[in-house]
Order: sequence, then structure tokens, then C-alpha cells
Amino acid sequence: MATFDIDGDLVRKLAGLLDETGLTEIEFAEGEKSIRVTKGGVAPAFHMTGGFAPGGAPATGSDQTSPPAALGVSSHPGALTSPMVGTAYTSPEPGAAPFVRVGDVVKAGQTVLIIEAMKVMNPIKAPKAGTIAHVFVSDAQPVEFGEVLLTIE
Amino acid sequence: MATFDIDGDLVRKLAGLLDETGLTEIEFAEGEKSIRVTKGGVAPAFHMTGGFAPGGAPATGSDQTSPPAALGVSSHPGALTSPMVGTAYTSPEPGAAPFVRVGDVVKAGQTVLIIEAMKVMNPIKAPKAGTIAHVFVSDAQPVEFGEVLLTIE
Amino acid sequence: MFEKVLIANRGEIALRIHRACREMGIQTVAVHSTADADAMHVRLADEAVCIGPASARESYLNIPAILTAATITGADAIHPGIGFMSENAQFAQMVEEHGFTFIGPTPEHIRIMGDKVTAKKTVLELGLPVVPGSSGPVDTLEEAVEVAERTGYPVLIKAAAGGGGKGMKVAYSADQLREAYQLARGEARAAFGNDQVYMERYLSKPRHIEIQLLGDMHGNAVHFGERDCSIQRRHQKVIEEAPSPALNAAQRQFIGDLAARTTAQLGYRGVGTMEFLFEDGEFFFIEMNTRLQVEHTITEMITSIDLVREQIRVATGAPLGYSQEDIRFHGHAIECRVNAEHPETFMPSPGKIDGYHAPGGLGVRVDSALYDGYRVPPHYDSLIAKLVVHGTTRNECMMRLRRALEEFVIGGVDTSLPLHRRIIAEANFINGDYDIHWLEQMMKLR
Amino acid sequence: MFEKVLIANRGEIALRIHRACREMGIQTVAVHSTADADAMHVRLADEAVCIGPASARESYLNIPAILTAATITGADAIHPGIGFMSENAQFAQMVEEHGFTFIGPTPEHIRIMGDKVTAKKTVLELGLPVVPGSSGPVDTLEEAVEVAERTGYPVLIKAAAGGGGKGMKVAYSADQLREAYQLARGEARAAFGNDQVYMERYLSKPRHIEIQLLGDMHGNAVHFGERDCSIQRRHQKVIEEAPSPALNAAQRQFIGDLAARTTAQLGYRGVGTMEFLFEDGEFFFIEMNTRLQVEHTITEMITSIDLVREQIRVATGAPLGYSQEDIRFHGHAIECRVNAEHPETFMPSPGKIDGYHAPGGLGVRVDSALYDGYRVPPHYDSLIAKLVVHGTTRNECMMRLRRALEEFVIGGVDTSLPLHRRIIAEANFINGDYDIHWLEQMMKLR
Repeated sequence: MATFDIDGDLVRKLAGLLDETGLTEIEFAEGEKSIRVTKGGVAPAFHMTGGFAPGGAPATGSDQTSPPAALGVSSHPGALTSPMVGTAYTSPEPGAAPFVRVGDVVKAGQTVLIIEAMKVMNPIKAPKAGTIAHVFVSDAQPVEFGEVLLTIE
Repeated sequence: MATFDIDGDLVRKLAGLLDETGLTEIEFAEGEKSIRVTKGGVAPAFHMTGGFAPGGAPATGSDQTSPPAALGVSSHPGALTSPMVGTAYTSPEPGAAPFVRVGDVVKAGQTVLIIEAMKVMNPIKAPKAGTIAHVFVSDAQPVEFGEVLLTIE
Repeated sequence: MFEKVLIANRGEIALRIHRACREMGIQTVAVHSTADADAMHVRLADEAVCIGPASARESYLNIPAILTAATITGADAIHPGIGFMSENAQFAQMVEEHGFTFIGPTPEHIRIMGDKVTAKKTVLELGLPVVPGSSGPVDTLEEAVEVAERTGYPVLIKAAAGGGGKGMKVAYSADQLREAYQLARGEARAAFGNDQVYMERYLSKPRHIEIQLLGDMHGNAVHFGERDCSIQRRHQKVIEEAPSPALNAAQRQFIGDLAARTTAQLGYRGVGTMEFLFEDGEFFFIEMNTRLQVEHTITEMITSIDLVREQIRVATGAPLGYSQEDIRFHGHAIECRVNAEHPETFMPSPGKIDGYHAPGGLGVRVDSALYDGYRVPPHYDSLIAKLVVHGTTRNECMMRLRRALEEFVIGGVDTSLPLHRRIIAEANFINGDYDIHWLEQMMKLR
Repeated sequence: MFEKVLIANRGEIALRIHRACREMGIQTVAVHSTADADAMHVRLADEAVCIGPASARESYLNIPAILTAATITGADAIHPGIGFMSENAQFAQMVEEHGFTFIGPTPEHIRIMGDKVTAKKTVLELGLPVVPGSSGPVDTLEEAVEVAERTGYPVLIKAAAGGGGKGMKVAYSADQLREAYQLARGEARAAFGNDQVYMERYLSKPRHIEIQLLGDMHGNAVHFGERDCSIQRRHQKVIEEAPSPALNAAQRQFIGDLAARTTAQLGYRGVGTMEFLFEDGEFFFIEMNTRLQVEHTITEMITSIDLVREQIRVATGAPLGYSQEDIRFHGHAIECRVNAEHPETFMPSPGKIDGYHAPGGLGVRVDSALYDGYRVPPHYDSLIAKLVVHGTTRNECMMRLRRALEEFVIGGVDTSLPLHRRIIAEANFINGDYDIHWLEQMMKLR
């Protein structure tokens, strides 16, 4: 009551969590106590977002791909992003079983997809062991550089 | 209760934590007390203020007038603004004593200046009784519509 | 040459005039209302003087304030711009009486052209065609037949006391004349208690064609070709183009030469525009605007001539210095008038501009006093930008206009940009196949 | 005609190409690095593909990535823009091998002109003048005298192994030749351990004059007049103008016709530019750029011809469709290259644009991919805007440029706008009296 004890360590911990998670605000309350920390804040002003109205350009021209969804997970720690522009193949050859399915357990270095560029088939390998949590590309789908292909958890 | 005790050290501590952690806001509440500190906050958007660099246009082309100073007092309750564009005269004729000087006590309706427009001399009258606190125009000075001529307190 | 010009106007046209002055090495004085203290031309001008409150009557239409501002700033000349004082003969006269040059025609020419009846009579005497009709009321059917044979069919019979379409009837042939005449009189009597009627040739789908003119003080006059301003809504021009897709070379030369010759005969000085209705190969004079027009820009694009500069030059007394043959036309130009208004309801939309990005690149010109963060005041005209596009052919021009309209961003207020995007996609517009009723008809069809 | 063109470039030139395509009804594919995801041409293009990280080597110079992007988007043709892959013969060849059209010349022409020695030899054989000089090392004073008599004075003697001005001497007359020759050899020996020297005519204050050319696949070629690009700093063009204030009509026609004829003889297709040094009435070929140039804009302004459109048209195999006589020149144009750099130290200044307002009005064109809030990435060229101004005369053009520079606002980064404002106020610039060393000398004088 008399004192107003600020727990510096707690603030530091929350700041660390903000950094780690990419959040911009954490609010915490327990009984009579509450704490809120924010970072960054201010929403960017207009700056043409969504301007240049007609003919606006979504990615890759493919209807199959879902870049908005994929975009959100690009910071996911288990996200595997495309190292090149090309066409993704989910199985070694047409009609064959896919390299991986959601729920599969993979080893580090295991081929999970193929990306064709310049008529060359480039095997894409799992960077770490884990379980396939999500596959964002379908067979024969064009992918951009940096696009999230799948996540391993 | 009666007093509102601001704990300067606490604020300093929180400010230090903001710096240290890179946060922009900390809010903390305990019981009846709460404190919130923020830093940085909203940067104003540019909006061209001060743009259009060269040849920028100050008022009236007169060197004598001081519109920035006058501008600041335009909201002064005793400010008398010019009802027209024209040339202000502080005395009835060249060489004569001025209508009013700073410190003079004036009655409502008393002529304090003349503004010439279209060769017509328009007497400018005090809108209320009071003491002349400041005269912003000098004799034969061009004035804009809305420019503060003097203040009466 | 003038040393200092006072610009007695606001908005994009004030900026337009400032630019011309600046490029001629002339200093500028911006006069403005309190509502326009942050306007772009006020910021750019060499000097600025606040002349009154937001109300135009007390500022931009306030003759004593404008003249006083010219006096205290030591201006040599006053440019009235478009609207406001630009066609006020009394203002022009007072400007000159106070020892300033009025950048425009003589008060007499403003007065003559300001009165529709006098204007028509004047140009008719000089050989310009006007819509033919009765010289007064037509009181008998026999007289009506005579008039119709003289003017040609179709003819319009309209109530002398009329308005709003009441007591107006069209006869397409002699067969229809009796019935139309009697119906018109009957309707006129019922509607206005007065069955007097006039008659004139009926133009069912005319185009609005106007000729840009320039005369000097030495009896010379030239034309800069025509503009087609038929895309209108409630008599307000929306899109203009030059040259007109409806005229052939012979018609173009005929009306241009005739208008220029008439201008010289009038002894007219400065820029001016003669407006005509055009139907079935015939031109009919409507009126002459004794000032710069909003759409002067498209003429500039196809001639490369700065009309405001020329206007200022002849106001100094300089002779034209070139003849009709020296004026060359190249390519095609279209202007879209962008208003701060809803593109469908046309509700005015003043307010703060939140995001402004003008299109650029080859052949694209934007005349606008907007900037990001500017507040469009509610007190004045809603015109906020003119998008003017040039191409070597009409097709190139239209394609360029399309892409420029795609790039134009004006945030924070409603604008007519969507209307323009819609109009230029219409087959009739693309084919150049429209008259002065087309836009309103198109909008009703939705 | 192509249905879809992939633009293998970034910045204002990618936007320029997008605009031309859009105006031709061609769909566009923007390829971009991760650093350019928010670029204006990416936002405006019909499709956009991220092809690599910020590093140009891994994105804009990444041939497999560009070709793959063309494949997955189904593009018909690839426009290489300026810089990056635009003069890479191997890229041009691979583009065609993969079944796309390369919007540019044949790989062979790129290769020939990419090698300075081969280029000079080739055009010399076709009758173009090059800087005269010795065909190899000059080993004796007698030989030096012979060469000097053939090339004319002044002559430059320069070390074969040279560089940085060491071993370079100028002789203005036969009297000075012996001493200059011996000094040059001595310096060359001391500096490089090799006293072999070459000789060529010394140009002390040449102008950089270049001719804009266009050839089709049917053996036709035309020129679009010259550009004067002598305002340079460290061999970077800063301001260009067309026509050159230094050429008379006869010189203009001579070099234009010669360059066009040579282009036709080469069988060259697409746009290209032959660059010359010009001194005392003589032209000397330096090199040919087998691509669009940054400053193509000023040629467009004085001819009203869209050079990117023409470039795309001839790439489809279309014939020119006009001859030299059909190309008309009107007025004068100047371009200022606005860089994101400090106007005095020339330190690059990438960062976030905070306030952007381009000048408008008659005769003003801005080619820029900037917008308010855009972040100029640190990875690429610092060119952020081209201010291009046209006037009916050089004087009108300069006055207009001055007022446009006054209106141009780019906040948040340092720009070269202040440098441009300074250059155009210099008497030498106003008089058109400058050579390729002028700007550097002017800046040293401060």
C-alpha cells in the first residue's frame, strides 16, 4: 500500500517475451495487481496501403496458393520457406504418394518437397526433425522465393 | 488521500526500464494505485507542413509587421483584429499624436486606429473598455484581414 | 512585362496562374480567405494577403478588398482566373481605373458577351450562325409554318413564359406542326396562364464544341482549335477532349477560321472561348466566355502553347508574334475534372485529404492544389484536380488515361474518380459517339 | 502483340515499363526481391513474383529465378529495363532459348557493343568517326610525329599500362611533342615499370552527345535526335537536355543521319543509343548502349513518341511504320536525375519517405516509384525520381524547370534536389556553355 513496488525483473521478462513472440502488448492482472507493457504501438499511417486501386497485384497469379495464410506463419519457428521461385511438387512423380503428409514424423535432411526451376528438380529437405504440422502448397503449384511451404513442429 | 503524491523516483525507475527494454509503455496497478508511463508515442505525419520550400510566402510583404507574434495572440480575449485588408494608421494625420499608446485606458467605441482601403479612411473602434496592452501595428503599415492590431485588457 | 501580378482566385486555377507567372519571372501575390490560409498557391506565392472570411462574397468577390490588396502589395496587374470576378465588367473597369492592368478583355467586351441576347445579336451581325428561330412570339399557325420553313425541321415550340419543359413541343415535319403548335399553346396557357410561344430549330442530340481564341491589342486574333465538351451532367462539363472525334478536317477549319475572324472583327483582346452546339454538320453559336476556361489545358497539350502565358503577354500590350499557320496541332488530349463529391450521388465531400498520389509518366499532367493533409474547405467549388492526358492518337490517349486513373490516389474525401473510370470504359465514349445528353442518359440506365 | 510481359527490373524504370505495357493492353509481371515487396511497380503490376533476397546477385541478376518466374506466370516476353540484365548477352540468349521474346537487340549485337574494342572497330568500318590515334604502341619519336600529324593536335600520349593520370601527357603542337613523349615514357617506366605508350587526339573539353536510335527486324532504322548529357559527375549523368544547345542544324542532321544509317547497316533491332564526344564541330564515337537509357524521357518529350512502346512493338516483329521524315521535333526538354543522396557529399541516403509531393502542371513530367511512406532500400541504385520538363523554347523549359524544382517535395531522405536547383542557376548552364568536366570543376570552386 504505502510502497508501490515495481518488479523490474518482471518487466524485463515481459519485454523479453514481447521480443520473442513478436507481440506488441502484454497485459497481466492478478488479484489487485496488474501490469501492462507495450512495444512499437502506433499503427502506421495511411501510406498508400491498399492504394493504386485497380489491377492490384496478388502473388504468383496462382489460384491454388494461399499467400495471406502462409504470410502469417512466415515467422513460425518451424516454417520451411522456399529457397527459390519455381514449381513445387509434393510427390516424386505424378500419381505417386506424397513425400510427406500432415502428421508425418520427419528426420532432419529428409526430402519433403521438390521445387522445379529451369527444368531442374531441387529436393527440399527438412531442416530439422519433427512432425509435419501443415503443408501450404499443393502439387504443381508455383511458389515465390520466401513463401512458406510447410511447418514442422 | 488529500494529497496526490507523485513518486518521482518511481517514474525515473520506470523511465529507465523503458529505455533498457525498448518498450514504449508500462502500466502498473496495485490496489487503488496505478501508474502508466509511455515513451515516443505517435510521430506526427508529415503533411507538407513547411514544404514547398523556396519562395515561401509570409504575409503582406511588409518588413515592419510581425505576423508570427500577432498570430499567437489572435485568440487573446482582448485582441482586436482587422476587419479588412488595408493600410493601418495609428494617428489621425501624419505627425499627429497617436490615437492610443500602450497603457492608455480606452472606452468602448473609442477610435484606436484608422484603416485605409480604397482611399476610404475607416475608423477602428475599441470593442470594449480597458487598457491598451499591446499595439502590433506601426503607422502606415499594410494589414491583412483578421490580423491582430492591438490588445485591450 | 509585369513585375508583380495579383491572383484574384483560389484552388487549382490560382496555382495554374502562379506557375505561369513564376515561369515568366513575375512575382505573385495570392489573396485568400481565412479558409484558404493553408492553400498551396498561398504557400507558393511570393506574397499572400488574407482579404476576408471564408464566405466568397466577403473575400473572393470583395472588390474593395482585392483592390486594396493590390495597392498595398504594389501589384502591376490582376489576374481574375475563372469564376468569381473573371466575367464581372464592373470589376474589370475598377481594376483599370485604379491603375492596374486587368488580365482579360475590355469591360465592354465582357459586358457585350455577358448578355446572351446582345452577344447573339453581335456575333450574328458578324456572320456567326446561331440557332435559327422566330424573332419574337409566333401568334398564328400560318406564322408558325413560315418560321418552320425558314428554320428547317425539326422545330421546337416553347412557351415565352416557360421553363421546366412545360409548353415545349417538337415537330419533326410540317404534318406534325399544327398539333404540336396547338398543344404547346394549350400547355403554356394551362401552366403559365400565358399562351405566347416562340419557335426555334430543335437540336435533339447536339455536341458542345468550343473554339479557343486569343486576340492581342493590335487587331490580331488566332484560334487554337476546338474542344469537345459534350460529356456533361446538369450543364457541368465532366470530361473534355481535343480535337473533337465528331469533326472532320473541313468542319474544323471552317469553324476555327470563322471564330478567329469574328474575334479579330470584335477587336477582342486576351483569351476567350466561343461555344457552339454542333449537330448534323452545322454549328450554332451559344455564347462567348470572355476568360480562361477550366479545360484550356487540353488545348495546351495539343499545341504545346501555354495559354496563361499568352494571356499575360497580350495583357502587357505585346503583339501575338505568330499567325494562324504557326499554330501546329499534335496528338489528342483528354481532361477529367475530379471533384470532391460522391461519384454516384454527387454529394459534395469536403474534408481532410488523407493520402494523395498523383499519376506521373509520359503524357500525364495533373493540375491540382491538393496535398496530403490539405483540408478541402466546404465553402467553394468542388473541383479539386484536373487529370489531363496526351497521346499521339486518340486511342493512345484513352489507354494512357485509363492507366493514369488507375494510379491516381486521393484519400479522405469522396471523389469523382470512380465516375471517370466508369465513363472511359463505356463503348460510346471509346467510339467518340456521344452528345450533351449522353452522360445523363447513361447514368439513368443503371 | 504480347499478352503478358515480365519486367525484369525495379524502381522507376520498372514502373515506366509497366505503364507502357498497361497502355498497350499488355498484362505485366513484376519480379522483385524481398526488399522490394512494397515497391510501386509491384503493387501496380497484374502479377508479382518474389524471386530472391535483397541482394541483386540473388534476385535481379539471378537468371534461373527470372526465367522460372516467366515460366510459372506464362509470360510471352521479358523486358530487361536498364542496368541489371539489360546488356547481358547470355541472358538475352537464354531468354530466347527458353521460348520467350527478349525485348531488346539480338545477343550478337549486345556482345559486339559490349566489347569496347570490337564496337569501335565495327562502327569504324561502317564509317563512324572514332577518336583518332595510333593503332598500337608508339615506340619512337619519329613514329609519334607521324601519328600526331595524322590525328592532329593536341595529342595525348598515355601509358599502355596506365591509369590514374600517370604517364599521360598532352602536346598542343609539334614543338611540345618531343618533350611530352619523353616525359610520358619516363613516367610510365617509373610508375608501371613499362614505358610503352599509345597516342590519340586529345579532347580537352568535349561534350557528351548521344543519338537515340530505333531499328526494326526489317532493316529499317530511324533516329530521334540527340541528347546532351555533358552535366556529369564521376561519369554519372546528372542533367540531360534535348536538343543540345551546342549543335547547329547541320551538325544535328549530319550525326543523326549517320548514326541511323549505321544502325540500319548493323541490322540492329530495338532501341539503342550511340554516344559521342563532340568538340570543335567534330564527333567521335565512344560506345553504343544496346538498351533503353534513363534519359530516354527527354527524347519522348520533344517527339511525343513513347519509346518503350516502340521498343515493345518492334520486339513483336512489327515494322517501324514511319520514316525519318515523319519524326518531328518540337520544343526543348531537360531531365534532372534525383538521387537519394546528400547534395554535397553524395553520401547515399536510403530510408523512409516522409512527405512526397511531385510538381505538376503544363510541361512537367515526373517518373518516380516513390510514394509517401515508401522505404528506399539501401541495396540498389540511388535514383529515385526523374523530373522531366518540356518547353517550347530552351528558356521556357529552364524557367519551368526552376518552378518545378521549387514545388518538388521529398521528405525523409537527403536528395540531390538542392544540387539541381543550384546547377540551373549557374550562368554557364543557363547559357548552355558546359562540357563533361564543367560540373566537377564548378563543385570544386566552392
